Amino acid sequence: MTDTALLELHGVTKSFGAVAALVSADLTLQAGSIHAVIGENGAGKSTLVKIIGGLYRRDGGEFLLEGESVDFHNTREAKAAGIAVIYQEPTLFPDLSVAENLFVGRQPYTRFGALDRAKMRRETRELTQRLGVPIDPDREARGLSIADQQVVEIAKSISVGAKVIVMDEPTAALSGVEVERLMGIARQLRDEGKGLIFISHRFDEVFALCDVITVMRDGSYVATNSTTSTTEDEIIHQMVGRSVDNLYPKQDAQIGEPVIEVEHLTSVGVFDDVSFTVRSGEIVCLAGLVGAGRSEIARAVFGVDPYDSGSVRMNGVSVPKKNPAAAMRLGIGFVPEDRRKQGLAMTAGVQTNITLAIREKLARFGFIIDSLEEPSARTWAARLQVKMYALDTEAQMLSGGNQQKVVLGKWLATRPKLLIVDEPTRGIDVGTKAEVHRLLSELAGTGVALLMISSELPEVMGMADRVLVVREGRITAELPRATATPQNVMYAATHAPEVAA
Amino acid sequence: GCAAPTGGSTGTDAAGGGSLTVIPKSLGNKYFEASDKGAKAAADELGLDFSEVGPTSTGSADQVPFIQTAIQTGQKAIAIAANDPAAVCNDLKAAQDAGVKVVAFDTDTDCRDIFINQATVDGIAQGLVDLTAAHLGAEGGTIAILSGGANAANLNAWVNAMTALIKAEHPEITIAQVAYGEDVDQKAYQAAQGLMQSIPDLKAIIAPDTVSVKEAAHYLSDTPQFQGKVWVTGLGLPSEMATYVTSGIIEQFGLWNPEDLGFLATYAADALVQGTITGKEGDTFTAGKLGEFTVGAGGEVVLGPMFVFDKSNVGDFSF
Amino acid sequence: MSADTAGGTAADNAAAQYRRHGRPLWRRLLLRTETAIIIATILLIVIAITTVPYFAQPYTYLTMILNSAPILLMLIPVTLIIITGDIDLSVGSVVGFSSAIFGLTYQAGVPLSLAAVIAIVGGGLVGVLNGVLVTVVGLPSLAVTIGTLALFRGIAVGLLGTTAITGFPSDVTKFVGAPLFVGAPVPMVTVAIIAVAIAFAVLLHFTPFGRGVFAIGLSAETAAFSGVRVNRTRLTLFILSGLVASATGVYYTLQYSNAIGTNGFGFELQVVTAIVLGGVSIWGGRGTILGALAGGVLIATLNKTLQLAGIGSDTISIVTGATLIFSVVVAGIAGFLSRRRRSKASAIAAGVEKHRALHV
Amino acid sequence: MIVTHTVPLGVQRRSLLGRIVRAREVGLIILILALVALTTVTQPGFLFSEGGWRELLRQPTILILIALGQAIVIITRNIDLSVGSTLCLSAYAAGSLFANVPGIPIPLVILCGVALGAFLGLVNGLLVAFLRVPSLVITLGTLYTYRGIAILWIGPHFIRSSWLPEDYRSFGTLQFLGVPVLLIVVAIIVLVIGWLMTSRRLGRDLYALGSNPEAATLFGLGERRLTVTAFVASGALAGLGGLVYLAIFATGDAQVGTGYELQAVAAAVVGGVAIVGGSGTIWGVALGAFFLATISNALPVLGVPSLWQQSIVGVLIVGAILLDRIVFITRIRRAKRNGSAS
Ligand SMILES: Nc1ncnc2c1ncn2[C@@H]1O[C@H](COP(=O)(O)OP(=O)(O)OP(=O)(O)O)[C@@H](O)[C@H]1O
Ligand SMILES: Nc1ncnc2c1ncn2[C@@H]1O[C@H](COP(=O)(O)OP(=O)(O)OP(=O)(O)O)[C@@H](O)[C@H]1O
Ligand SMILES: [Mg+2]
Ligand SMILES: [Mg+2]
Repeated sequence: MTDTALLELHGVTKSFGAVAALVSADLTLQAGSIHAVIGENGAGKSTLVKIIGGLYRRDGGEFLLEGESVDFHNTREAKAAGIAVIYQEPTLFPDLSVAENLFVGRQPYTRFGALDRAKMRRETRELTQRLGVPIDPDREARGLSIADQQVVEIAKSISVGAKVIVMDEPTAALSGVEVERLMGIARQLRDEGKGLIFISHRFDEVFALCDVITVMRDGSYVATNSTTSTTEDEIIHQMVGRSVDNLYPKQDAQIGEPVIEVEHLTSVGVFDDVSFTVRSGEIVCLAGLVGAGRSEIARAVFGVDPYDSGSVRMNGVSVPKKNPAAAMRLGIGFVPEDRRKQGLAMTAGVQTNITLAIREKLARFGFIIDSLEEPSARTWAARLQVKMYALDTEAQMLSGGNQQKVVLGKWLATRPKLLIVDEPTRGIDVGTKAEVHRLLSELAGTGVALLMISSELPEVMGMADRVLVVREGRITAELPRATATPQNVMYAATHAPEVAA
Repeated sequence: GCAAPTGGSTGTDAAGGGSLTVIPKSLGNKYFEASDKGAKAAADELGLDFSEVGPTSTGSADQVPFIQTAIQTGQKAIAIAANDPAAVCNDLKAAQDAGVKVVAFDTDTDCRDIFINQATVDGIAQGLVDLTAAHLGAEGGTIAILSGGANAANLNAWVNAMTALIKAEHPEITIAQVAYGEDVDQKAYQAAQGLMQSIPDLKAIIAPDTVSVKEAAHYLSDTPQFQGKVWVTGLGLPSEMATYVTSGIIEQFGLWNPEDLGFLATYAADALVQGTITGKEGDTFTAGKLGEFTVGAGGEVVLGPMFVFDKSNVGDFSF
Repeated sequence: MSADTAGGTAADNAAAQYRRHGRPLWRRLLLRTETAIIIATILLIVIAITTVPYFAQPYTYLTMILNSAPILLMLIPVTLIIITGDIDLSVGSVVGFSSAIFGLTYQAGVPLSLAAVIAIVGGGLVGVLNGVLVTVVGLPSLAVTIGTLALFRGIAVGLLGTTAITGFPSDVTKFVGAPLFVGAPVPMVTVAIIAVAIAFAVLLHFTPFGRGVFAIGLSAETAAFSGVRVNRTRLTLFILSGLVASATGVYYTLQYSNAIGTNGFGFELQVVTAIVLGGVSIWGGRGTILGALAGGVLIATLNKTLQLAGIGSDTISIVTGATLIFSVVVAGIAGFLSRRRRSKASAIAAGVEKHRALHV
Repeated sequence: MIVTHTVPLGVQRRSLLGRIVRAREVGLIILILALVALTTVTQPGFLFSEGGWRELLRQPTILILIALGQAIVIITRNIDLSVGSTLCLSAYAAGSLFANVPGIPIPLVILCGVALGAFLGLVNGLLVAFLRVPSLVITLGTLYTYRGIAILWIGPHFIRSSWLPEDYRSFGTLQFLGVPVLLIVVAIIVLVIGWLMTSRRLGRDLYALGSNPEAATLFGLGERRLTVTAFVASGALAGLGGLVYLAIFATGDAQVGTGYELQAVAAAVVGGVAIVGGSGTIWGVALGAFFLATISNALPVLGVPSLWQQSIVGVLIVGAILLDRIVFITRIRRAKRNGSAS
């Protein structure tokens, strides 16, 4: 296979009822290369991936695999043809062991006709070791960190001997270290002559990892550039059709009185003696590695998780434990990290989602009807420029970025005094990202206190007035904007407290 | 179960006469299938428009819709064996108000013109207790009663009568326990097992219910260790009991002819419709081959004494 | 993808561009199970009136409602429970349980009304037990209520034993079964059914609480993150269900002037049948009180029609089952076709939703 | 249940689940032994009499069979409420085969009974798999339909022990080395199915499907094939249950098996099958069924008044799942105290 590309797509189209997800998608993947596909939310990247993976069937266009035209009816056929797709949410079977997950559907048998668990165990251990991430093969998949789940998925695709490995936003839920690890694996696979398709909204990753970048916009192919011969700005321009001048439009706000005061918050085995305050107009970032327990802290403050000791006060009023409703009444808003499971009712309409958190506010004399909800749904959807067909479009039909916008709208609608945002830009394209950032700092400008959790250092640097570094459930450092350099943050996130302090 | 495999209802359009709806406790119950057979035979003799409908379950109110239907379809008479005399009362009253004659059979209810009793409560109690006492002889012993549904009015009446009778006339016999088989084979079987195992010196079981007596016999035949130790009798269907009687597991059991019961009920209904009787004491009417009957106290007509089956005759019956 | 908002069009005119609904009104109204069931019921009645002798009489409707009143009452709160993704199979036994308490207390000389109150409170306590086991302890409601189904039926049977308590004041029992007014085609209890139905319909469809109920069924976790008191709501619903079921028990006892332990036996499945027939998703998150009631009425009408047509109860149960399957099969086929258009993603979504299929 | 696990809880479960599952089977065995011991102490005949011993061992076989089928279905995140009606139909089918085809070989009849059950299961499976209709609704519908068909078909007739060939009837009481042959047969079936579920691809796929249907679809695991398989298995086992019923009771009418569906679900749940699918062992289910059956077997022997027996069954069902849950929670608590979060 010298000049025939490993995988070729030409003028592929796909539409869902009224929605044209792909108008004309092109992609040419060479063996032994890592190919980035980027584009705005809703540009059609995932749809393309799903067509390659055999989950959707294209409406039109060409699909060549090693020069042969193919047309997969289901994921099985695609797998058989040597295509492995790693979706953003890993699709493991939580009740099965890691080893079984690796071999599901093709488990080896002993000569007595029983599953050869020993063999599975052995190969699993080898594979995960080879990927540099040893995982106990007998451990249930349930509870594996997203990162580890992805490693399992990758191991799976290797062990089936896939030629093409597609990763749809694999890094979205990962922290720096884990991203590095993943990239290492990716390069290793490339050097073994496999073709990788890599989708991400993070330019640093794309430029660090990929050889070729294909840009899509509104379901159409825009351009393919070699990483070496292009620039970030050029790509962004291709993506959004304009230049995004400032990704972190931080406007300095009037920092006022403490809005929330958290003291000695402790939840045994999760986080320990956490104290901090956030002032009105201030943006405080919780930085740290995935798994550091930042979300858990946030969840405890908001009241979805319990905690064992400590106190939380909003404007001097103490916030009751384990009672989000009360927290909301006191002016706390919370954009959770997992928009699919915690932020949205995926099968409900956008309006239902936006007005869920303010249903009590909207009610008149304790009663609520559709016409009371519609206006605010409209306003907030529009203010965040959600791309959707109608107010009752199911959330699951929206692209990732638009889903996140709906969640933000839902919480902005509550007009919070303190807004906690957990990974607000996870899986969101540059354009939208800039919007979200502008939105958040505007919010701060209006005197709202912001507590932001992010695993993206640039974001932390760009947005925070103060950075709190969390490591293994403890706050190990507090760095004002001035001294919060990536080095300091990473150092504090990875070293024991006394050193950092 | 249901009336006939062909469907829940059978309608025969015979000329003249009135129309009669028979409502058994539940469809598919062997005992009532037999009585309905008799009823149908009588209806054909009398040229009544006959229909048999009923619930598939024995819930207290399950028969109500069929009474309502009978009223609406302008039936002349209803013959009913109530699962729950109280529950059907209101609707039976409504039927009477609507001019429908109500004949209760097998189980009495307050809201009827006449009650066709298979045998007097005392008659049945006497019969079963006599069988048992005769077997136990002078030294008597411990016995148990295995009834059917805990709420079956007629069963409870018989159980009470037997208890009273034994207290009064048979000091040598003591009733250790009254258990209930709930008309379910498995429950009755396990109940029988429970009685035989948990009552050390159990001499006899009286099962005044067709399912219970069958399963008691069944457990006995499965379990030689109790054969000859525990003596089982009760009210059973010859067709079901035959195997146990022929194999000697069971010596005697009682019943009446359910076909005759239905037959008599139908003639009584017709007599009521014709106005030959009103249901007051002393009225008399003839029920075809069964001869003449007189309405007794409380508008009760008694089919006759309990009939006792044994090796000699158990084979001769179709029900 | 209606609003092309690239470049940040002014928010308000973007807002103006959103359609309120994705599908035209007629499709939203006609292509839903509730409508289908209501139409089916009406059609059935029309056919029955024209073809089934004796059907077109007030007495038909009177008795029809009388016979189905207990189910119609009980299914109302259970509908809410199913919408949250839980299920309550204990309602039938609660009827027996409250019937027993009602009868025994009355027999013990307690005044009728007080006896009723005691019985209803008793049912409420069953609801508390179910609710606590499901929310506080975190057991699956299907398992819990199968257990309490056996338990409280057992207690009812045990309490009453062979006795059937019948001596209820005849004026009351008469009143309970009487038509609304002389010659009216509907009995007194209709008022109660409508009242309860309206109360719960308002609660479910027009209050923040109701919005929470749906949210829990759609995604319990999201609901919790949105300030819905998930467990409190579920507990409340189980208690309400217990209360209504026991009230039904009291009514049932009076209607047939008879308190026995087997009252209400097997009602639970009839209730669930009516509800799902009425288009309430057993997966939670979707459904209406109106639909559930329509389901109940359809079954009642079916029974009445077949009985008047002289068809036996064996055939009736076949028809009931077939109707239930047919209703979902039709919905299933509709979904199958629309999935064809809406692609597999929503099929997977359906799969996702299936996750909750048995989180009951 | 829809109680959501936050991450740390999830993390706990993983590390503990194995132990808990094992603990459950042990717990059930203890419960059963305790119950038998208690009953035997009060009534030695319960165990130490040829009749008692036999009933103790053979009465549970029916429930074990249908509970196994139920478990397989629940593991795929479905439910089958039609087993009772299915059992009834196949029992009567077998009975009338014996009656109407004199001298028909017993194995053939057994085959027919099982085949009928499998067919009824197939109907459920196809409806559920291809229309994506919730199994609870479909099987609720078939619960009524199959029962109605049974009543319509069987009508006034009933299986008379005289219909059955002597060999078949005696099979019910036949013993091998003092153990009822029925139990031996069922035990073998349990072992086979247990092996299929733990050590064969098919079994693991069934667990996988119930564990994460969405992933199963993405993976192309053959969701439909598996769903249908599960329901066919459930139907076939219910059919077999009918044949065992016939062997034990040598009788039966249109009401046979009424209410078995909930017993089967209860047995599966008590046996440790998570109603949300994906987990639970066949051994646990068999023990759960044995436990429930032994309760209703022992209570009459204990001399518990008939009328109070059902409430005790209820208490024990609730108690069993409650106990299991409490063990689970306390273990988590302890683990959390020890800070073994991750
Ligand atoms: N199953 C579906 N039904 C209807 N519309 C869909 C479906 N899947 C995707 N779409 C629409 O197709 C378009 C492309 O979606 P897609 O998920 O491919 O975007 P994306 O590039 O992956 O976005 P993101 O970067 O946020 O993941 C979006 O407008 C989305 O709303
Ligand atoms: N120990 C763990 N076991 C299983 N999953 C984990 C673990 N730690 C983290 N995760 C996964 O990673 C996600 C983030 O971890 P967590 O919320 O505990 O820390 P965090 O600092 O808030 O991470 P994030 O940066 O994602 O907010 C969790 O939502 C969970 O899905
Ligand atoms: Mg995407
Ligand atoms: Mg987090």
